[in-house]
Amino acid sequence: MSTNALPLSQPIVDGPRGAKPKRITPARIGVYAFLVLSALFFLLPLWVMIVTSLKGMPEIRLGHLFNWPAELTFDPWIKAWDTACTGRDCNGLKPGFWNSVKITLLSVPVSIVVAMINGYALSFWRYKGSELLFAVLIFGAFVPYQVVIYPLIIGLREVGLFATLPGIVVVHTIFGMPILTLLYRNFFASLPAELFKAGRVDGAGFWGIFFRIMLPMSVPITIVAVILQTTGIWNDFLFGTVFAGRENMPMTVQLNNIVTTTTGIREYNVNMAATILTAAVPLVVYFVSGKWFVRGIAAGAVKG
Amino acid sequence: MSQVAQGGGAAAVPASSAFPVRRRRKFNYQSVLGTLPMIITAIGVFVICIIFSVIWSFTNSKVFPNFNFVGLAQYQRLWTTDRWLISVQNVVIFGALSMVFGMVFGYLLAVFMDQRIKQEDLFRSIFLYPFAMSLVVTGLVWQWMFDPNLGIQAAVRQIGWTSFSLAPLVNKETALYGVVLGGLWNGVGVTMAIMLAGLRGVDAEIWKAAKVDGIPTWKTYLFIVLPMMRGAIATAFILQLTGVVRVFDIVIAMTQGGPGISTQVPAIYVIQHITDRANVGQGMAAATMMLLPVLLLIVVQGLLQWNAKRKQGRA
Amino acid sequence: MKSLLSAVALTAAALMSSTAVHAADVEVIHWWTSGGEQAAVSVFAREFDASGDKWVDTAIAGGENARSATLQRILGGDPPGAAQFNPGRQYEELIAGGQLLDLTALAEKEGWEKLIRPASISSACLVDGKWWCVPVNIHSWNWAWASTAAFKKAGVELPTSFDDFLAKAPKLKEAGIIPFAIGGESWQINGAFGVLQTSLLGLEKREKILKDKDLELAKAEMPAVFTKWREFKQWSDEGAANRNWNDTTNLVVTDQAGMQIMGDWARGEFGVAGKQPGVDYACLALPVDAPTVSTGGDIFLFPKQSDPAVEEAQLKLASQMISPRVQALFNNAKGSMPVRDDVDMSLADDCMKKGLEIIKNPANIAEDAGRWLSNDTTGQMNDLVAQFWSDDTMTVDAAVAKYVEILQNAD
Amino acid sequence: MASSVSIRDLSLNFGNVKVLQHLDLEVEQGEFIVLLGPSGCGKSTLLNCIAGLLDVSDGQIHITGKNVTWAEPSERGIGMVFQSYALYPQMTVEKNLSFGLRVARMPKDEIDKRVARASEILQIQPLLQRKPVELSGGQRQRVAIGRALVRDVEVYLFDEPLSNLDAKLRSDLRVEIKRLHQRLKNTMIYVTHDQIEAMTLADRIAIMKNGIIQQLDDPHTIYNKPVNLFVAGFIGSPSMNFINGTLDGSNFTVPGYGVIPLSGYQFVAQKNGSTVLGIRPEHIALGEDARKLPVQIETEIEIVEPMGSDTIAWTKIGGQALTFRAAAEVALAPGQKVLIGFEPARGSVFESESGNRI
Repeated sequence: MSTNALPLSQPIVDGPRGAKPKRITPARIGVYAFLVLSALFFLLPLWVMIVTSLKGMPEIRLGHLFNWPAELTFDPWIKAWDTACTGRDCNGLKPGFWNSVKITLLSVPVSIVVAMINGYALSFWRYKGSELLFAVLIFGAFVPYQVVIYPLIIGLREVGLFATLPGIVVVHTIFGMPILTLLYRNFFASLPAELFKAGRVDGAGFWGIFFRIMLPMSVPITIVAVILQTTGIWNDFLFGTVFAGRENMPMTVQLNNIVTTTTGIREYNVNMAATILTAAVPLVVYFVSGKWFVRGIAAGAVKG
Repeated sequence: MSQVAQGGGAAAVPASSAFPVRRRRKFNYQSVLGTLPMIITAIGVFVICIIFSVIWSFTNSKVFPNFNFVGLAQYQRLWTTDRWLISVQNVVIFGALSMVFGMVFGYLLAVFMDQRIKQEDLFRSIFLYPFAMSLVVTGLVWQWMFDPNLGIQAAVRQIGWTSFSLAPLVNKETALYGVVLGGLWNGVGVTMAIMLAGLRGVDAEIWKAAKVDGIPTWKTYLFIVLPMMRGAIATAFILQLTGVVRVFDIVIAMTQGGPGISTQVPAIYVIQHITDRANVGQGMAAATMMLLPVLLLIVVQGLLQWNAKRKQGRA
Repeated sequence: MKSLLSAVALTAAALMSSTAVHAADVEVIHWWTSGGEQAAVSVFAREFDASGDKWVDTAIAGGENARSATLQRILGGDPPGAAQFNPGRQYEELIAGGQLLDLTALAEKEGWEKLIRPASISSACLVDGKWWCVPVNIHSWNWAWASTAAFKKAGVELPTSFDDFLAKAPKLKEAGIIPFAIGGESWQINGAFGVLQTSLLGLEKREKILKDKDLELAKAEMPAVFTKWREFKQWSDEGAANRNWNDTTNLVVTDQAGMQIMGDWARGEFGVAGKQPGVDYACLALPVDAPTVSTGGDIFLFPKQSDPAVEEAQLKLASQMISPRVQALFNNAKGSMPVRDDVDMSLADDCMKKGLEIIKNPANIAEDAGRWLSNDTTGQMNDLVAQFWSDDTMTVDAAVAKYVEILQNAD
Repeated sequence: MASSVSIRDLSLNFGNVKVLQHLDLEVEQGEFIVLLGPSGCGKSTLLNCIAGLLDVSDGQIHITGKNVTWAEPSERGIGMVFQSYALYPQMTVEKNLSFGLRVARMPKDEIDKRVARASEILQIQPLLQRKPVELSGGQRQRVAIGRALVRDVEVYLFDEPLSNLDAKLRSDLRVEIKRLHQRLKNTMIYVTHDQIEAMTLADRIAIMKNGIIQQLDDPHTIYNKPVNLFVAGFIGSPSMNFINGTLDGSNFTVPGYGVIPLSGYQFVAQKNGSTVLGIRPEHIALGEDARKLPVQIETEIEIVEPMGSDTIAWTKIGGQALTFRAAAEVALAPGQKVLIGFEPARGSVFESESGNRI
């Protein structure tokens, strides 16, 4: 190729022509520097948790918080999952895991469906007082959970749901309601009202429009709701101890039993492994569906 | 289509047709039925609970609630208790700092994420994942990171920088800031996601207009786009505010309110009093005080909205 | 491997117990989740299961969490069969509300009132002539734990008094040792403060202040306690603010710290680490010149049940818990003192034996302040002492004034 | 002819705001009525009331002889087409069309028949299996019309159906709607703010302002005999010239110009005093044509706007602006002196104060 002989810098024509060259500008470097530094800040604790959970206790005592384990061990993970003691039982986190799965699988759909209907009704089928109810609900989002525990215990006792699986589902539905209803109300309010009118002209009623028109349209926001609820319910400790009943104690109760007590040296490696194991389900949910999370929020939650 | 009209015609005219109502407000019984869980929750749980909380705050309830009224004694004690005063001060500082920094950092991250960067998915996941951790776990991890003998400080000193100091939790002047940092780590990702969604929702023509007008990118973000994101900001604001008012777990996990009582917050005060300290009356008085500003906020917001609607209606 | 074996053993035991005819299940809520505690609670469980009934274990870490759960379960109409509490006034309302099983008949039959010593232990359960709970052990706060190696490294002898310790602290510090180990939780700070108070004032004045609420005496005597307490603070380390009690004890176990003031449950930490009393560490009953024992500990309540079979099982459990055999097994495992004297504690280490000697003389008994003060009042004192500890700008006068105010308003 | 839609004494209030006030409207069977007016005049609100999507505060609505004031939208025998199409995004075109029929549990073969017919009429057969996002704006609006068609009802309601389309599509679809009306001969009520749509489509136009129908007439009458200043100004482009002056008998005096005799104008009422003379730009003739007309004015051209098909020229009469429409071929230039003229009989005279035609 004869062009090789030409110095590259030699202009072929006068002035710029063709595609503008993509240059690495200082601004671009700045963008990435900021993002990478931020990412480090967010990743650091996770890194520490992971490496610590793979170290033996003697190595942990040496410090070197951030170092990769000199001697890799998976024992803490096995112990956390299978044999760590949570009271008299030494079965690790395992039994609680399945309880948490049970509670989450039941509570997430129920709480979301209820909130969805609320948001739908508040957007399209307002009735006298519905706005006031909504205001009360939003107010409820600020009430410290513990304040309502006593009345709630009495209420659930009266209907025979205290310390049962349906009981804990009801409790999660109640406390998920304010934010989820807000989410769905904003979403439905952002849909064109004509769609609703068209449905009514077509003869669909409250439930017809809900199930056949609105429900299929609310997939994006429902992903957001599922993510928020799964995280919230999976991580719940307070309601689990009070309302789930002994047979249904969630994983977080066992995590608490493992993490907050030990004789002698705290087994940081087991604690860390247990912590990661407990957080695993919501973590997976986030990593898998993070993309849809932003899209779902964009689909309605941000429209004032 | 006459058959449809006839088919439902009779049923459609409700019983109220018996008298010649000219002004009729349709009662959507299905809507009421559908929102029955909300009605029960709003009235049965929140309204009743709040009413009882307020009532019990005027009693000397101990382990269990009772109705021996003692007037304002609980409030008197509350507002002369150092710990409560510090708690109130702390929640204000904590709230202001975490909301301001949360919003600023969240918006910055969103703006930087919006630069058509490579690996957007990866960065987003990294910023979001802490939210999947419970606040208790967040607190535990950061407590450990800040442990002067085990955490970051020790690690940095080990590599030679022996005067390095980063252990905010052990000092009563700085402990609260350590908690704020832990909270930010947990929650900024969600603010970022909301802000990013808001950014993506801004009309592309705004950008073109700004570019043609020669407005620098940062100015466009700050002065043009940001004010357009009212919805996103409001959503992030409410989400953060509910966290701030109820802040509890993370403080317990990180400092247990210490050193001393320097990082106490109102929610811990309430909870301790209605449980282990067995003074439900005192706890409820504190809870009532906690709800007051929120109630005020909602009433003001409601009035503003009502007023705006009325004005709009007139025009 | 070991865990596998134990799992097999457990399964086998479970199978066997399920084939045995058991009369009733009794659910027990407790907060004994750590290694040593768990071994101790297993004594109760094994004994109970062996008798044909079934111990259903609900462990909830943290006394506050566990006690709250019990109260909430009672309120929710789903009370546990038995629940751990600390002696105090928290269950007064349960008694008044008729929510607890009356153990009087059993107690009279077995003569608990005569067996249990000291009297202040039985008074926690014996209210107006009726028995409402079973005390299972005695824990004394009034101990200090010192590392022999640490003091040796600093080139000084073990301390003989608080002033002596404060005099030797600079030497320890020079040797790179944390002189005074303490954790940041407010109950640790207030507990150690209480020991200091007992030691400086003596039992009589302490009782006058805390039980009789003698405000004038408090005004006169408390400044000295607060002043001394501030002296201790300067010999603690900066990590103190954020440490739970067993991590703190571990500093003494590993000779990184000189001394810790902590209840006798700390002994277990030394034991687990294989340390010998008198050789590796010293246990000082406080005050050193006139040692006392405080009567903290654990009790079990038996909330009322609807099923008579369960009630019968509850009574059986209560009877077992206080029987000499179980008392011996349990307290040896737990590292606490039994509530009765006729118990074989020959396996106990020197420190416990020391305590068992002291407890014999009623004059040495420092009654647990929790018997006199409500949790509310104790909590307020915790807050005050923790605040004073962390805030050097708070004057002694201000602290004393607050202290007196809390006493004055105590219910 | 039988009355198809009959609105009697209809009022609607939102709180204190009166959106519709004591409104009466009789629509005959097969008639194409256009509700025309500026935004906020209540025309869409009225349509929503007819559809049953808004609950009225007072009055009655009858459709095909039945009182449907309180009936559900689907029971009123109406079909409706919306501005934003309002197609159900998750359903195919076919499902969109058949949704209402399926809700009404109609037999499947009947549904198929109706969908086939509607899609044949609108020529959307190839689109039946597509989702709305895969359609262009024009196609979407056809589907939206089709959704109304399958209902096979007496009355079709259109709520600004063409407003979201570009100019070319809009005129195409306009013709199509006209053709549809001619073919189906159903009653159609059509809301728009576009006067060309109104003029071209309507049998009668109802011009609305502030919740009140100002004039209800055929397009010709609306154009030539507007009942008040509002209607006169709203219809026509460029809009009607309004010349302020005083009337004495049939002599109209324009200050700064002189007297214009209004001979030949048919007064509906005789009122002297402050008056407005309205004359459409296209009714003003130029040059030789003007010499034949009763009123002739000498004036000077100020601005010339060539439109292609014709030219709009701006001039003045006694200091008041006056525009006229001239043929495109006529050469006009600013500053040019011209003679213009008109016939008073083609003008309109309004009382200044009330704005009503006299």
